Amino acid sequence: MKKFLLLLLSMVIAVVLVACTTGEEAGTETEESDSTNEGTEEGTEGSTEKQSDAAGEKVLYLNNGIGIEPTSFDPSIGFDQASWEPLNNLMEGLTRLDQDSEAGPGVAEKWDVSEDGLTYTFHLREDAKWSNGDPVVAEDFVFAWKHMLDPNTASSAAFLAYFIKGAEEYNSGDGSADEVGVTAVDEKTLEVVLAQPTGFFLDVLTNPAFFPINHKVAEENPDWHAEADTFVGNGPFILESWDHDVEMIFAKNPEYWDADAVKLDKVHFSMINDTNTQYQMFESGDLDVAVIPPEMSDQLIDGENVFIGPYGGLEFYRFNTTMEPFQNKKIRQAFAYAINREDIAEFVVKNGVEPAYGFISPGFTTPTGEDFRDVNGDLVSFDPDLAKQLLQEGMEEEGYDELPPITLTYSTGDLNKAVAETLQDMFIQNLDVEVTLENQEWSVFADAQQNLELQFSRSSFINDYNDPVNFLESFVTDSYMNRTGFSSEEYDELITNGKTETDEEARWEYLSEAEKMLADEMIAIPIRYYNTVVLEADGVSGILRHPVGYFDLKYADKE
Amino acid sequence: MKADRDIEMNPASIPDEWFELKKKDDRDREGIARPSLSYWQDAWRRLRKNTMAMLGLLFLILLGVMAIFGPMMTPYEVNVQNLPNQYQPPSSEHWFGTDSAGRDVFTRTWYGARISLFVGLVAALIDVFIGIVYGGISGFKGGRTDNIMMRIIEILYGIPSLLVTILLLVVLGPSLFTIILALTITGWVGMARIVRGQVLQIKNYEFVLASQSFGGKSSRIIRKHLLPNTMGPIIVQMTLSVPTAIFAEAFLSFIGLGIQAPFASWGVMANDALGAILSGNWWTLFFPAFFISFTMFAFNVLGDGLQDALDPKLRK
Amino acid sequence: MLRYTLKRLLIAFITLWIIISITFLLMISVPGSPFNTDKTSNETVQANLEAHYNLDEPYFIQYVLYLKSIATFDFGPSIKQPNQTVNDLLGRGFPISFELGMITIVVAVISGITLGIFSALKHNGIIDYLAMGFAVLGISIPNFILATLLIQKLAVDYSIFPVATWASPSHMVLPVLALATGPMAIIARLTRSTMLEVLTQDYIKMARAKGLSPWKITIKHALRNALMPVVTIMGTLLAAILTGTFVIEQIFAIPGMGKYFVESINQRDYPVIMGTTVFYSAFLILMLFLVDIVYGLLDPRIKLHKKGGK
Amino acid sequence: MENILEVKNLHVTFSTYGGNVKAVRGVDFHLKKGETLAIVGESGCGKSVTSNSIMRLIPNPPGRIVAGNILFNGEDLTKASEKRMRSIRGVDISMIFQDPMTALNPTLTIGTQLIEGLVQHHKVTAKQAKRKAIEMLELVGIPNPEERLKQYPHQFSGGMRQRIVIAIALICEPELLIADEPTTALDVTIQAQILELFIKIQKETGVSIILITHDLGVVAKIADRIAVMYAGKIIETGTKREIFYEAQHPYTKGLLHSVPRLDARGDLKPIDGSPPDLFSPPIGCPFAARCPFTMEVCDNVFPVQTNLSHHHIVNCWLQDPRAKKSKSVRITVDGRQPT
Repeated sequence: MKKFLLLLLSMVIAVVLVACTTGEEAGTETEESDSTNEGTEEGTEGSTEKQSDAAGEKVLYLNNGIGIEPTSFDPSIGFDQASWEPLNNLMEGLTRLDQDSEAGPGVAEKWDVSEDGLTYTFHLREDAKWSNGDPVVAEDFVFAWKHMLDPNTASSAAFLAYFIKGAEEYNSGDGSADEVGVTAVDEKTLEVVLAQPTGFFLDVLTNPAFFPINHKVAEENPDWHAEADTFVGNGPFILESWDHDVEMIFAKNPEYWDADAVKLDKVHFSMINDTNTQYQMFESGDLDVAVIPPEMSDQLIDGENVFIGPYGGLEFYRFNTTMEPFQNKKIRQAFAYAINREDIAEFVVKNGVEPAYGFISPGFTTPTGEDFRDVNGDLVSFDPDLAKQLLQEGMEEEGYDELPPITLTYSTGDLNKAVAETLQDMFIQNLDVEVTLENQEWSVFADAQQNLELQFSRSSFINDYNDPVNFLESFVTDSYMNRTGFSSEEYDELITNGKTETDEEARWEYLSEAEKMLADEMIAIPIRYYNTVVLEADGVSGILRHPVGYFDLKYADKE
Repeated sequence: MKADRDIEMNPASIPDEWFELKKKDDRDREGIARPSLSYWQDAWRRLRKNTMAMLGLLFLILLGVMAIFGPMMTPYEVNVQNLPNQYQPPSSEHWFGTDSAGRDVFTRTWYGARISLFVGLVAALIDVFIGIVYGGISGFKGGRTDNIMMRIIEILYGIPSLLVTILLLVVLGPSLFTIILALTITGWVGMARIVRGQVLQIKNYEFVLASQSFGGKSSRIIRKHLLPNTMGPIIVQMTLSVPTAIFAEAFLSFIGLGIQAPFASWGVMANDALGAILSGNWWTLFFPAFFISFTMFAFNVLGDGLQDALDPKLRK
Repeated sequence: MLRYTLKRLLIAFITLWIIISITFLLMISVPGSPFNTDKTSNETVQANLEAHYNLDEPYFIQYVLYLKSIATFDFGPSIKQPNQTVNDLLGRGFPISFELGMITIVVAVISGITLGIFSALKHNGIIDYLAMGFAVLGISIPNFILATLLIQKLAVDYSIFPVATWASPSHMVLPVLALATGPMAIIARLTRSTMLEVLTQDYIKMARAKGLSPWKITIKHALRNALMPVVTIMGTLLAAILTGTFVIEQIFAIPGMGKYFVESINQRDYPVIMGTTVFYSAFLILMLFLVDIVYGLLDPRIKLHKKGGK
Repeated sequence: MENILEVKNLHVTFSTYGGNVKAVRGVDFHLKKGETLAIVGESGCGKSVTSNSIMRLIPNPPGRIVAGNILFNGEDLTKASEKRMRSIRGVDISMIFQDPMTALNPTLTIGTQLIEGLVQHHKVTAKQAKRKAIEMLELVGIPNPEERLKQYPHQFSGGMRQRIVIAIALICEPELLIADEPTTALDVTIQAQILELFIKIQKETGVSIILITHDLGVVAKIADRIAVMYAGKIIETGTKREIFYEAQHPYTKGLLHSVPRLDARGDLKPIDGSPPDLFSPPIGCPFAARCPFTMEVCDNVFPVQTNLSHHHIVNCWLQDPRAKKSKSVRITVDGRQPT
């Protein structure tokens, strides 16, 4: 009975609130007004919770990703999960991923796109404010993006902005800041001109690299982002304290335009980078969220408090096509068909990951509403007989009596090592080929792979934005991400079309072709897709974990 | 043994014949109470009396035997995986169970023994070799040479060895060879100090001076005096540096600089299986951890025993 | 005394210089650039970064610059955490590591010596066997296994202590325990054997002949002499504890220098690797120096100026 | 004169890995007030064990007094509690050890070591203790005692150290002083000085002394009576005169002949062989194996005690009337000594 009364009361308040917000927004055009509504609905929920939970603060205890100190809270610099996951909750870009993992309004309330798809005009919210009370203005975005593209900033994320006109030139030192297609039309209007039509640009903008920077604060203090005292954000939470390498405490940001939607009062991010330890802390109740140590997967994966969700990414192995014997397509294919991906996923990686029979992970929806993965189907399989036959044929083509020695290289890591050992064993058992294992520290490894010094090496890809081209464009000629020596004009053309074609269906067709070509050439072997698996303590809810993008605590709650 | 052996007989009952002086020939029956043993025989005799040390020695011998023959006792290959068969508890098929890749832990334990013991023994032997050469030269030459060589030792002694080891492995990349190299590059310093100290001390012993002045052959001096007196501390030090090297290798595998896959030392196996404490697959962790600990233990008690047995001062 | 001190200082500086040079040499011979991340960054950007960190200068210049900056106690910026200088990291990490290390050494020394004394006094008794069994066990278990075991048993299963981090005294119990066990065992064994040796000395017999109580004899006559070997291995023990902190800080998520050191190795953060190595070494060398002096103070026979030649 | 100390049938055994060592096997002797008794014998014969037993300083385990009584002023020390023993040690009975280099704790000043016994047993102020310490150092002949108190043992020579050790032993004015080879580790010139010191001290304080030594020269100088020990037994006792000039036991004789003396003619005559293994001591006379006059009886029965005078007691079968009658013995003993 009491509950019912509370519910009634909260509904009344909700109606009032909705009325207010809609009133404010009256007359504006939003392409995705759905999500705006959703946001406000969440807001009402938030206020309900607040009243029902007046007794104590709601504090969520998290471990920061794999438990390490954020590299930097300068949105241009902290190009990694450890920085961007927390940052995604301290700041907000023009767009923000909504509960359906689609780009919805963030600081930008609405936007207009020109006919040719090249010019975007963003209208910023009147009530978007920085945590110090300053309004968020268009100039903050211009400042932030040019800061990112400035060669002196040396931002690793800058390439994400190459969709913008003049960005690549400026970043490579061939152009100037003024030529970059970002302008503040007025305080609350931002115009962005793209280099070429990009259908998923709004998705790209959800990436923390595109977050604004309070230019007044930054001009005064370039190290504004280094400490909690000086940090200024515009997201659902403020950085209350930051004990480096120990803990960050976030508190609800009262200045946030959608503050009512935020339910948590505080969030503690600890930094415990030992998988066993963080699990033990979860066990003892010191953490509300934890990752599952591989050994515990079998016991825990089916448990009730496990969250499993897709995560756009692929683990794969690259061939170096400039090194023997991998110049031969059939030999490459033979290796691909010799791998039992099912076993790797189930027994080695565990945690409910899916074996990868294609390159693009599931979760990308085509214009016709289907999943891209389903459309393109399985492009490779486990077939030892076919593998042996392909190897035979390949060796005949090259005139080998026996294969040149093969070294498989991986970057140091427990799981990488386990997968590599399994692959080694599978090549012996299914192909009768002995490969030597070698591991290298990450930066050495990356350097060597980049310089085509490795014959056969591990790779992983995590999507930056919600489009298959993100992965596929890696293999165009001369791409920094190519690292295989592969070069095909046909493929390059498919990718160019896949990026610039304005007809979405035709564009996706190009992408589909490109993936098939990649699988036929088999310059890389897909192993498995990534997923998100976390333990959440009882009562924790509402944490958004997007297949592509960074986790969001805006709607998170804890009972 | 009768406690009252020296009970006094009634003197009156002693026969008179007993009061005749004995002939000299009858009197050499005292003989030699204890056969004179060589230094090593004597040491061995005393070591044998030390139960713990002998248990340690026995364990190490068994370990050596198992490292050689252990893998032959099972039908399993050390690196062949059987993924669906992962995490089988110990059974009649898999005596020590199976690991995360379904490999037989029993077989892998003995392969691990080979690697761990190899690392430990080779590192210790290299230490001994360099230590003897360096310490020997320094101690024998004396004077300026000794002075300079000791300054170098003093300087090297201050270098935190594990830090250098880590740096070296970061640069060279971990492999059997580089790990041994990295462990020995600073490890010999301690040994050199011990050898030099012993040589210096013995060089000035009166018995060495004496046998030199009597024109004793240097080979005899070395065999009779120098070897027994220096080898003791060297052997004792070695029994300590072998497990230290094994331990260091285990430590390196924790920070990711151990022997590389698919080879697995005990340290690597233990580190890989640390999660077993959580999951209850105890056998994956227990066996490598047990053998690391027990090897350490065995070398330690053996070292203690040897120290007592080889110390010429304690010779009874 | 002064001459001796100066001489030791000179040796310490040479050692430090050698370490700095070795570190530098090893770091420049590392393949791979510290600026590789998973994602692309073009060559201009890389070049900019390398210029920023003097990595484009000839090695000799880099070396001179590095020596110069070390002389001014400036270890430069961290590459992976651009907001942080190595000095920041050291300033944050060192007090914590120092606290952990010092508590550990105090615990190890006090409990080790106590254990050793009791073993020696009850030579070949049950206490002796128990204590020595415990000591050998302590030496024999790698600390990463011990640490994980302690957490699972005492923190997770029985909830006696918190699992990890470095917040309150109760947080310190498990890491200190895990780190102190090894050194404690070594000290206990050493104390026991020297105690046994000392107890057979004439001056102990003499003290007994004076009618002193066993307690007084132990404290006043035996302990002081038995402590000297413990002091001499203090340098080695400190080094062991220090490297032990790499493991312990990692497992217990203690934000000390060991954690930075291991992370910097994995990330190839040159300035941090070099800075922490040099700092660690300097600290250890200083400690060795202090140990020498403490030894001299404990044992009046050691004339410091004579010991230089040893 | 009354006996300050009486040792009766003392048996001390050490249990070791190799078995039980019967270090002392039925020792009897007594000591009068103000007297100096020397116990002489080769090393390992049980002299030190006997003296340590009096102080109850035998490490237990492995050592144990298995039988006998030690009466000190009528009190049986073998039955005294450890606490009682502590109040006797240093106060009533003091001890001086063989090696002054090791008898002093190298890490404490000699002042500390001097006064700690005093402070332990008597309630004295630091000032009083210091005064007493200085007095003692003066007594034993250490110059500048006040400065010397602050110094460490390594700053003293061997002779000086032994003087300090003596001072430590005497600081509580004991009735009995046991000196275990007090001069063995010293240079000959220093030895003489230390012996002079003993004589002087005894004159001044009237302390009774048990002197343990293997050096007959020392004995000749200061002992009133002498007890000769061999393999855990006393085989002959007597006054200095009786032992030096009328020794009856072949071992005592051998001992006297092995000492170089300016007035003696002829060669030194060392005793052949070595003492018996005390793990399983011989049934009969322990010296039988080395004795030039061994008879059948010597191997099988321990000799009965023969009182030659009030003080002079010997345990040897040669004293038996039957041996005196035996031709072979008489010829050899009275004639030239066989070698």
